Amino acid sequence: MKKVYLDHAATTQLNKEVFEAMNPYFFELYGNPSSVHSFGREVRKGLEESREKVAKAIGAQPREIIFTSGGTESDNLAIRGSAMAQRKKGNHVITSAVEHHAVIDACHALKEEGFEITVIPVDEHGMVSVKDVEEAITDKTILISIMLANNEVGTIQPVAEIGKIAREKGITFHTDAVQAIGNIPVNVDELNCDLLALSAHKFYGPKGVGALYVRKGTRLKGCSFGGSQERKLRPGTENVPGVIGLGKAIELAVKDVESKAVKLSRLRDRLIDGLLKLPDVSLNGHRTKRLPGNVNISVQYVEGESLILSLDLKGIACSSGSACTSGSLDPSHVLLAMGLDHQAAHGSLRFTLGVENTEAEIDYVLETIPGIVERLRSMSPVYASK
Amino acid sequence: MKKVYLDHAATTQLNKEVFEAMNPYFFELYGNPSSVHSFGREVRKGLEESREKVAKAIGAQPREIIFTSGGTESDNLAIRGSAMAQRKKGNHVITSAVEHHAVIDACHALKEEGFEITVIPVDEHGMVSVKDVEEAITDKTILISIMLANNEVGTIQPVAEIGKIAREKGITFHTDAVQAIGNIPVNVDELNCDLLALSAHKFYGPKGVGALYVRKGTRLKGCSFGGSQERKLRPGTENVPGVIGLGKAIELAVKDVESKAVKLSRLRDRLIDGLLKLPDVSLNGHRTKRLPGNVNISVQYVEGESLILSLDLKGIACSSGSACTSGSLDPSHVLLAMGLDHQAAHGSLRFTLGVENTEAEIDYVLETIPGIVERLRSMSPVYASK
Amino acid sequence: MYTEKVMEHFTNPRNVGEIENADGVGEVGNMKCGDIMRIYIKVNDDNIIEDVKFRTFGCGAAIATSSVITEMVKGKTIEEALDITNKQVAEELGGLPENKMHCSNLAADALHKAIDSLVEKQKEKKTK
Amino acid sequence: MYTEKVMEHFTNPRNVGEIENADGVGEVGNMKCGDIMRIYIKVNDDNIIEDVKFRTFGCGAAIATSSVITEMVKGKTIEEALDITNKQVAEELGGLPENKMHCSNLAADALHKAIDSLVEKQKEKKTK
Ligand SMILES: Cc1ncc(COP(=O)(O)O)c(C=O)c1O
Ligand SMILES: Cc1ncc(COP(=O)(O)O)c(C=O)c1O
Repeated sequence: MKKVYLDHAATTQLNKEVFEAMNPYFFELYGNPSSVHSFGREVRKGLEESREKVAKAIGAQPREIIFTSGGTESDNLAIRGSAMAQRKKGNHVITSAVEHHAVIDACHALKEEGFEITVIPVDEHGMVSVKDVEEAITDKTILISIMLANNEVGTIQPVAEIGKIAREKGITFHTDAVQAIGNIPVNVDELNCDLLALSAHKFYGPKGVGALYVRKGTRLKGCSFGGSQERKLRPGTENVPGVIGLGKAIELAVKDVESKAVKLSRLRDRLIDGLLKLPDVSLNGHRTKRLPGNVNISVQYVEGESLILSLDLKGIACSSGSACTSGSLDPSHVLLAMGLDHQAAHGSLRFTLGVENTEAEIDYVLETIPGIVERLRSMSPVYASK
Repeated sequence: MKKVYLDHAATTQLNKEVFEAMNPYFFELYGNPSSVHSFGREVRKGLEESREKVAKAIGAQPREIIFTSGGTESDNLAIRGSAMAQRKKGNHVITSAVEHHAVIDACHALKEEGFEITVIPVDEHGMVSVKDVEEAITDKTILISIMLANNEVGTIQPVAEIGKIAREKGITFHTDAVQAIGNIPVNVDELNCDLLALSAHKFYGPKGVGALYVRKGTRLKGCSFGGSQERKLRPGTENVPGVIGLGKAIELAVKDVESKAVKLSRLRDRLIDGLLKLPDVSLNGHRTKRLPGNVNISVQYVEGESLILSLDLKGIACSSGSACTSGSLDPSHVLLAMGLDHQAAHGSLRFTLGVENTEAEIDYVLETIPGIVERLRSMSPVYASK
Repeated sequence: MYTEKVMEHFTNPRNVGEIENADGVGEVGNMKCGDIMRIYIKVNDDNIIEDVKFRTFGCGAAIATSSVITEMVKGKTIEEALDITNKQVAEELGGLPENKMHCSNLAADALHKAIDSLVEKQKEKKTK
Repeated sequence: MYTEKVMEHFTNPRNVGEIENADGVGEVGNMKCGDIMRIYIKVNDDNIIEDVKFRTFGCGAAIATSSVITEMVKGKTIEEALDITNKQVAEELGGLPENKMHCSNLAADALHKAIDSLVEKQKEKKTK
């Protein structure tokens, strides 16, 4: 059966070139980078070269890069680490209603330690208002965390402007760029951010490795304890092949990012235009300020998981914000924050495109989906009683 | 040049069979295990099979295994997670003076949250006394953490007895088995432990992945925040190839563990006997209750890093507890806790053997080391003024 | 995730639709949790279920449980049908994922509601 | 980790040993931190360093810095020698790892101490 992978926001296939870069670090270069002997020193060299690659890709200095086990850990370390380092200065944290759980749950966990969290709402396109953030700032605010691009609806936030305000007020600013790297240009200076999270498997790198950018001078307390790796901010024997893969993957990801974005946007718009021709289907997220590869629609009267399963039976891989796929009892907090009702949230479908997708694949989706929607609607009590 | 790797406690080479098991999960099986579609489901299946393998290897149930990014995270989660889950019950934690920093630093970090830590001393062989642990227990004690086998001197602790006492008193018992797996038999029921940490790269598995065993009913609070992976105790997209590698590696590691231990002990004793023939060289750790592959000596009048570098120039890879290699300003806390003076601690050398090492390699070390020791001693002001 | 039998019922659900002038109709679930199941039954004079149909808004498990229960109850008396539990429905499908046991496995509840409405109607008729 | 030059000096250290009846001896470090360096100097009548030797207990950096400083000072006046800093020693070796800059890079201090002891002795002689 034809297989069409349209779930690149969930994860991506490892790039062969990335794998080739990792390969020597499984067997020949297997030493522990902390070891003094040559086995260790050679590996340390590779690790530091990878750090340089990551730094270069986002306009940072190598010393500002901390390797982690992925986006979640990077976000957690950014939020908890910077809050704990500054607790004497203040106890107020600002974030948005559409953050990934790695951010929002980390913020809420701070409440137990006496922090106060302001959650900035979004408009119907999932967009945070700069003014709202500015007005939420108090003299106790120590941290603002607003994501660069949303993982569900692809909305790109006004991060540079928010960062500018944070900078002026001397507030640490974190942005979750997990979905942005490789899809749009990312530069820590242009974004005015102090902390930035990224995760390799979202841009054709390996799973289980990520990084946190920590601007020189940013106060951060480590959240884990052990050896002296990563300047004690992230102890533990390094995931060496993973780190090497991250370096190679980000190097490739930022290369020609603009032209890749043009290609992806074209495919995306083809898919969006086709889908919107279906009755009772609407687009979620911003029409233009969205990731080049993100398509998110709501299909009225049917539930997302059954849509996914049906598409899967036709070889098409995508995702949904329905409760049945969100890992919790509620549908996507992002869609609800945008004002969608429960039916629209449960009936959401997300297609996220990658560079290897073709027009033919998009057309296959557009041919396949109408029959599926019709069949499920014919079974739906909500549709029947319309 | 001949290369002899004798630093298996630092890390090991990936086993080819382990790599073969991981390989499909880089390219073909690249889905996110949380995804509903077939790309995700196939990967989920592999992940759960790996969980079964890890469980089986240590006599546990699959549901009792939490995948982590390595030994450090497993130890951190065990200690912080169990302390935080039980803080209403008590605030006293018992550990030993020879734990890995991932344990000891995690314990000390709890002090900030109002916990009290008792650090049990060790005898000259690095051994904890069961009686000392028992006597340290108060009605506020909620957690005891004693490692199974020491990473520096290889001393094997009386964990089963300590676990029995903890069980009787209803105290959670954690053991760091990072150095034990694959070297000695490990069974969670025989050890009477509630929590047990392990790390794949110590037994020919990949770096950057580990597991925490959590006995059914053990109270544990997650220390990171995000998605619903690993029953929310360890959120974040799973390091899938890593987890698959862990499963395969532990399966192989526990196979014939006794006969491998016999082989290693024989090599170990050959090395120990040869080294002790050198003047002013002494063995650190217990003579018999030690890991089959561990050799740790102190070479008087010379410093460890210069020994390592000199051996490295002859192709021999080993490690030391000297300050210059410990990542801190002090020499090994383990050696100091055993009562060694600073000179003996700085002059320590650790050789840790693996199954691929041969008698010829051991003999090469024994031929090589006397000249090196002599040369460095001839440069030493301490030796000269002897 | 799902057993083959779940997928088979999801792909080829039995007895989809409504029964006009059904003897009993039961609906459970709500849009908030994302599962709504409606079951229609028709019984003969011996209170044996002669026909049963369903409409479901929900995930694969919700659709499969709705489908399989219609197979399970056809030809059964309403007493026998009332004995069917959600757990049995899940077992009939070869099991369901843990997180689906609660919200998406309510077909037996919907069936019981349908039978309740039937009994209610029959009572009304009698008292008339 | 270490530059080639560090490794070269570590492997072939220059001027290892002691000078009997040295004009100055300086020792820095202690066993606690794991580095002890002792430097011996011999000067001629113009206070030019004619001979210099060292003994060091310590890591690669400690041995290399000791060795390289003996090369650097031979033939220099004690005034010139006093101008040499630990930083210059590190630079002469093409740099040292950050964590070695403090404990293991004390050869200049040892040298200065040796010169101090020489000056002390010379003063004593004069006052005699
Ligand atoms: C926006 C965003 N932040 C954080 C994460 C967490 O990354 P990871 O799953 O690599 O831990 C993800 C991906 O799941 C994401 O999309
Ligand atoms: C006893 C012990 N515990 C914990 C660890 C930490 O494991 P990892 O480096 O995989 O995080 C190690 C290894 O460094 C160890 O030897």
